[in-house]
Amino acid sequence: MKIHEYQARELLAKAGIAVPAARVVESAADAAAAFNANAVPLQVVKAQVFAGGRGKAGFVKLVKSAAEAQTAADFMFKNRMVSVQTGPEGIAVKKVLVAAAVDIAHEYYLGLVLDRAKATVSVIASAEGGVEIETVAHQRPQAIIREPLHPALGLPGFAARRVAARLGFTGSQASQVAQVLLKSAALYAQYDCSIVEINPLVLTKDGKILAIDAKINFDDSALFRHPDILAMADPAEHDPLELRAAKANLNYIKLEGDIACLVNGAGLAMATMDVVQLHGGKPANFLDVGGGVKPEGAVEAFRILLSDNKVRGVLVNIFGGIARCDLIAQALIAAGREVGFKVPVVVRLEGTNVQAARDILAEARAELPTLQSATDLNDAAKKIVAATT
Amino acid sequence: MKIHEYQARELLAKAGIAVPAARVVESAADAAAAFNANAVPLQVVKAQVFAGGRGKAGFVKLVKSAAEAQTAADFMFKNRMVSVQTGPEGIAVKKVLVAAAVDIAHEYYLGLVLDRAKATVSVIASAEGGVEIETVAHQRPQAIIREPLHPALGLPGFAARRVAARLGFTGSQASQVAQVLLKSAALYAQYDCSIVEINPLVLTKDGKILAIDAKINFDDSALFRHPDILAMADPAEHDPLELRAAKANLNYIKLEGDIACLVNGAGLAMATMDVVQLHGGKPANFLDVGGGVKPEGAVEAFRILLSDNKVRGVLVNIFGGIARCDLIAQALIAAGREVGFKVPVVVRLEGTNVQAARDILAEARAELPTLQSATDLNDAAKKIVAATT
Amino acid sequence: MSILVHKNTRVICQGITGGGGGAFHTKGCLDYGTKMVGGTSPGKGGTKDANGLPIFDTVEQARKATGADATMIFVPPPFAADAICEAAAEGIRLIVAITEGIPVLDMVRAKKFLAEFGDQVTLVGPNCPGVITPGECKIGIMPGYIHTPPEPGKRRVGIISRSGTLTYEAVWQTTQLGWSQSTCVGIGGDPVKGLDFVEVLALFQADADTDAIIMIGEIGGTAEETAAAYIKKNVTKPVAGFIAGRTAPPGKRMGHAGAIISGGEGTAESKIQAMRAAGITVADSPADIGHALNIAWRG
Amino acid sequence: MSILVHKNTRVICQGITGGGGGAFHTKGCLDYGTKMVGGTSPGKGGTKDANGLPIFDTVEQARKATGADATMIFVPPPFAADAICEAAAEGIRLIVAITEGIPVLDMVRAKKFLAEFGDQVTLVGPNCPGVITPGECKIGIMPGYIHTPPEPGKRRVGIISRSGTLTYEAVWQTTQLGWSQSTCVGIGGDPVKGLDFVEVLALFQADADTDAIIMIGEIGGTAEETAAAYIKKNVTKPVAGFIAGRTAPPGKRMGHAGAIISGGEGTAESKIQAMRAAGITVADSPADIGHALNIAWRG
Repeated sequence: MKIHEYQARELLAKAGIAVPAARVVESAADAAAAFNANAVPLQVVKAQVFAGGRGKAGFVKLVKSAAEAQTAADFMFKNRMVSVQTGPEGIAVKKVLVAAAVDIAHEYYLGLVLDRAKATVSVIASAEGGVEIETVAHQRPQAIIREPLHPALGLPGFAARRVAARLGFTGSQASQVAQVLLKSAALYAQYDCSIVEINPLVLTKDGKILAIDAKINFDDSALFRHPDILAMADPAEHDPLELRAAKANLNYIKLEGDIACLVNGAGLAMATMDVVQLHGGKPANFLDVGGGVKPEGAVEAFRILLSDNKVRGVLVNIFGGIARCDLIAQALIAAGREVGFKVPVVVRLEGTNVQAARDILAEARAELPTLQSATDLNDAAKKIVAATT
Repeated sequence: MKIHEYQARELLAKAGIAVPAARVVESAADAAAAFNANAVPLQVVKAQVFAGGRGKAGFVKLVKSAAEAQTAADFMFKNRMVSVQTGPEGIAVKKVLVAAAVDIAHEYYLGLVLDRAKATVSVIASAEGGVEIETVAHQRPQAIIREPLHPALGLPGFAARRVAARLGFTGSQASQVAQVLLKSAALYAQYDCSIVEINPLVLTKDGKILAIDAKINFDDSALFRHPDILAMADPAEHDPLELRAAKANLNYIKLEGDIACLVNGAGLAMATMDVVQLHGGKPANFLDVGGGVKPEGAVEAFRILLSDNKVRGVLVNIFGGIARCDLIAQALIAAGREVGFKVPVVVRLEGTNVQAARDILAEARAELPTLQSATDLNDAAKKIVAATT
Repeated sequence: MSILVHKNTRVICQGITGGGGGAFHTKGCLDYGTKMVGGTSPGKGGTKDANGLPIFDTVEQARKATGADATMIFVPPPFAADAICEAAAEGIRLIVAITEGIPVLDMVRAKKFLAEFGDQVTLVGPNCPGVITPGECKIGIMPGYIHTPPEPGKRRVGIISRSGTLTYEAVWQTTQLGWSQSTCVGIGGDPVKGLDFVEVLALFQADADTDAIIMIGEIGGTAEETAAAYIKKNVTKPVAGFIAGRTAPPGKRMGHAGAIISGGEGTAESKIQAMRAAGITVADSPADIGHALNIAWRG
Repeated sequence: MSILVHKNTRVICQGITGGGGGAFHTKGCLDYGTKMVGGTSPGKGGTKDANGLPIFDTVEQARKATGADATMIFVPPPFAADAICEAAAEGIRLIVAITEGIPVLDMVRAKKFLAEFGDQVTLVGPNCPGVITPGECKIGIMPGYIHTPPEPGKRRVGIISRSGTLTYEAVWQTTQLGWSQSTCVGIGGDPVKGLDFVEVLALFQADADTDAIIMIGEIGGTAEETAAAYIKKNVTKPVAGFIAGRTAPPGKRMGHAGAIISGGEGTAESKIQAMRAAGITVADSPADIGHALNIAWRG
């Protein structure tokens, strides 16, 4: 789960990490008021959206007066932000952050993420902050400091001090940076984060250590024990179909193509997209119905697929394990009765209860005129691509 | 550091462990009111003192009415409690607990203490609760269940369930007992305890799991990070001289004898008591002035020793390491000037700056007429015993 | 022979009564011929499941009563990591954790806990289909009938996969092509897990009754790259492979946490390149995994 | 020869600038001839101490610059366990922790952390006087002059003790009686600590230049009983001993946490009995420890 920058800042501040004064507002007029309340001469107005590329898109603006703050916020609220991460249609801005700008002496990067290979969370730090850490990692790997946490004991104090020293900090600034790291690590563990990133952490010209921008994501699997975090979720940032799928326990991601896919298992779902593309088609979505799918869930899956009006065909690929083929066949028929399949449907079934499923489909043949069966995955992909071009 | 039973109950309750309804009061009249407020027919009035042996001394009483509660409390407030643990002079009772009595089906013991050999905290549990666990451990060691905590991860859930199962619990009671264990272990870690003991934990006749009596002690070395716990300390339970010594960072324990000892180092202080006793004397105290003792602290040490009017002689035994012999010699002279040594003083010095110390004492010979020097520990013990008998 | 499990493996199911699939799949494993000997379900000790298997409150009791040496875990996510630790602490040799959705930090701690038992215990999963040695022992949720037990004349393939249903695809293709399977191991898609490719590859390389290997990976992480390097250095048997997610858009989370591409690490291309450089025959289409194995077999 | 430290041991002091004794005792060790090579004090890196030794912010920096292989820790109690872990993580071979008053649970966790380094690192203390090989290397707070370096004709005794000042007593008595000391190890009085009697006994038994052993214990715990059993089985050199706290009243805490008697465990009587049963000559009076060693020596 993702949260907005302003929410991440609040979590950092609550954990005792210093952030510049800031206010989050939902109107241009409030942005002007926020500027006055912050009461420093130079401030920054930042659109609160999940997508990156805000700066280039003009959705991060330095302002010197309440009027400028209002103008900047007004622009952000009235225009959709378009960046490489949003797609051409862009996204609407609902909130902006008005924050005190600071006089920066140097920018650093501090992050905590899982290191899969070491099976533990690791600190990533760099004295080259303020830019994409992936770029630094790629171009100058020696500028990246890694400090794995102890899997059971967390980040030891000395390890935090070691990172601060390697970043070049000395004196009381070193211990301030070590404290930022220790508090970030505690935050990561406390809330089951999947990333805690402060970029940049800055040293100001008057010697202060401040977190300027922050990104915090959470482990979806652990949200059950963090109702306070769950309450911070912003549904406006999600595709309505994706939200609807999530409610039905379906793992659905909308994509740009026109061939809808319904598959069980994430790996097989990705492989199905791959094989569609290999045969010249373009998948309209990723959809893993999961092992424990119930009849109603499977019908809802078809409803969601068909409500994407770009869809020109449906490929069903089920290799039954936990999921049962017969249940999917029944859902297909139910969906046909309810919403009707105007587009071609290619079905490939294998695994648990496959014979029962084939019998069910054979019996309902007349109800599903656009239905074709496939013998294997290549056959299925070929047929759906052929039927939709 | 120790706390009272009522304070331990409060900590357990805050941690989510069920305890019977109870109120702590400081007057007999309030005891009657507490009985009425608890509003159950059978209750128990318990003196809140650190010393054990309350039951036998008549300071734990079952009562059936507010009047009986008042009478019982009145007795406790008006009489000093004398048990094997208090010494003949007994101790005054300042608070009593008026608690709902429960219908007990079975009594269990649950405790968490440090296992030195394993270098981790360990659960100690027994289905033979309500009695001294040391007695059970001695007579029926097979009735004791031990479950060491993981040093870094604490008590795993399964280990708590395993203890509950070994105690004979099944069904939902097993998971309740496991929860009590997990919460106790969390409490131990949260507050740096040195013991958390629930004795008895009871299964009531109506199937409830309740903590009836609890003892929680804390690691003195960790109190610096638990101001809330430190605030629970009851100075009334400590000897005034011991409190005064603690303020001066002196490790002082008052004993029954008449030969005061001033020593540096806990081991040497115990050994000094041993050698005094070996030569027929009786030490009046244990006193370790510690390595980092300052001049004022050393003088205060002499003041404390001499303000015990049982003292008939003083033995000073310093083997200077961190502690410097010359500083002790100066303190001796300063104390002599301030309070005067009416009793014999035997001094044995060795180690850091011993020659300077001897010179100082030789020079001040006239000021300390009762002073004798000793060549070694046996000599010192012989001389002080001879001088005081 | 085979790896990890065989006809004498004695299996309990932790979470045998739960709605997480424990009851359903215990029956499935029994039906396949697995020596299921009991299960655990805290609070239900002393009863029996629908198949007549004894249920215990703790693994300690189950192990004492049944002599189980393996476990299949269906315990719900909030308690599953603890169940894994319990099995390890009680001396269970093989832990197959099916449960999906265990918090990552729970697994970080559990894996540390397990590390203290060294070679005494092996974890497969979590979030995996399980392990099967066809004809002998199935621990997990895979449909049994798609597998082919080894028999004279049938080449025997060992299969390792991060993806459940994609494993079935590979199994089914090899069966269709007239191969048999020595053992199939679904290592699961979670970022922190038990056996990874390398450990299973080592087992298959050492197993006299495995003739060739199929390895199925997906985008995210660098386990496939590491495995490819290992294969280049240590594996002499023919290996075919497939990587799912070639066409997944970057930054989108596809199903399990395994499938996030971040930066230059863990893309399908980098994996496929590394695998081909290690001499592995990588199928372009998931429909051609069996075909790729035949190519690898011919060398 | 000797154990643990010798004339080439290169020592840093963690907490070299602190009021905890780091500055004072760094000078003491230097004066004795110890190869003190630097120290750490977070926030003061780049400066020098009164003796001209370089000060660093971290042990990583100190070790790189000085090649230290041992450390003496005077870091204040709230940070001392972390300092111990830091030294271990940076590859320091011998950690001597002088600091008194470290929270017990901090040491429980630190000891676990150290355990992961196996034989690579040895911890002495905390709450101990330190280690000295007379004439070669002193790491700690003991007065140097009471010790006697081995020389031809002088018997060499290894001394182990839980109590600081009582160790000096034993050292002094052996010096007075014309013995020398191979190495003296104050293992400290805390309930959770590094080396215990048994490990040091093993080192002394194996050390060709240790002729006899003195072991000084105190009430509380069962380490002396365990050590006695170990001696009976493994130690062939003469051993003398003393147990402090024979007359301490039960239930009172005398100085360090080591000295609590609870139940039947860890009384002076049980320790003395166990030691005598193991053939150790136990002195009744702390003034007679040297005397007891002479008796043990004569067999």
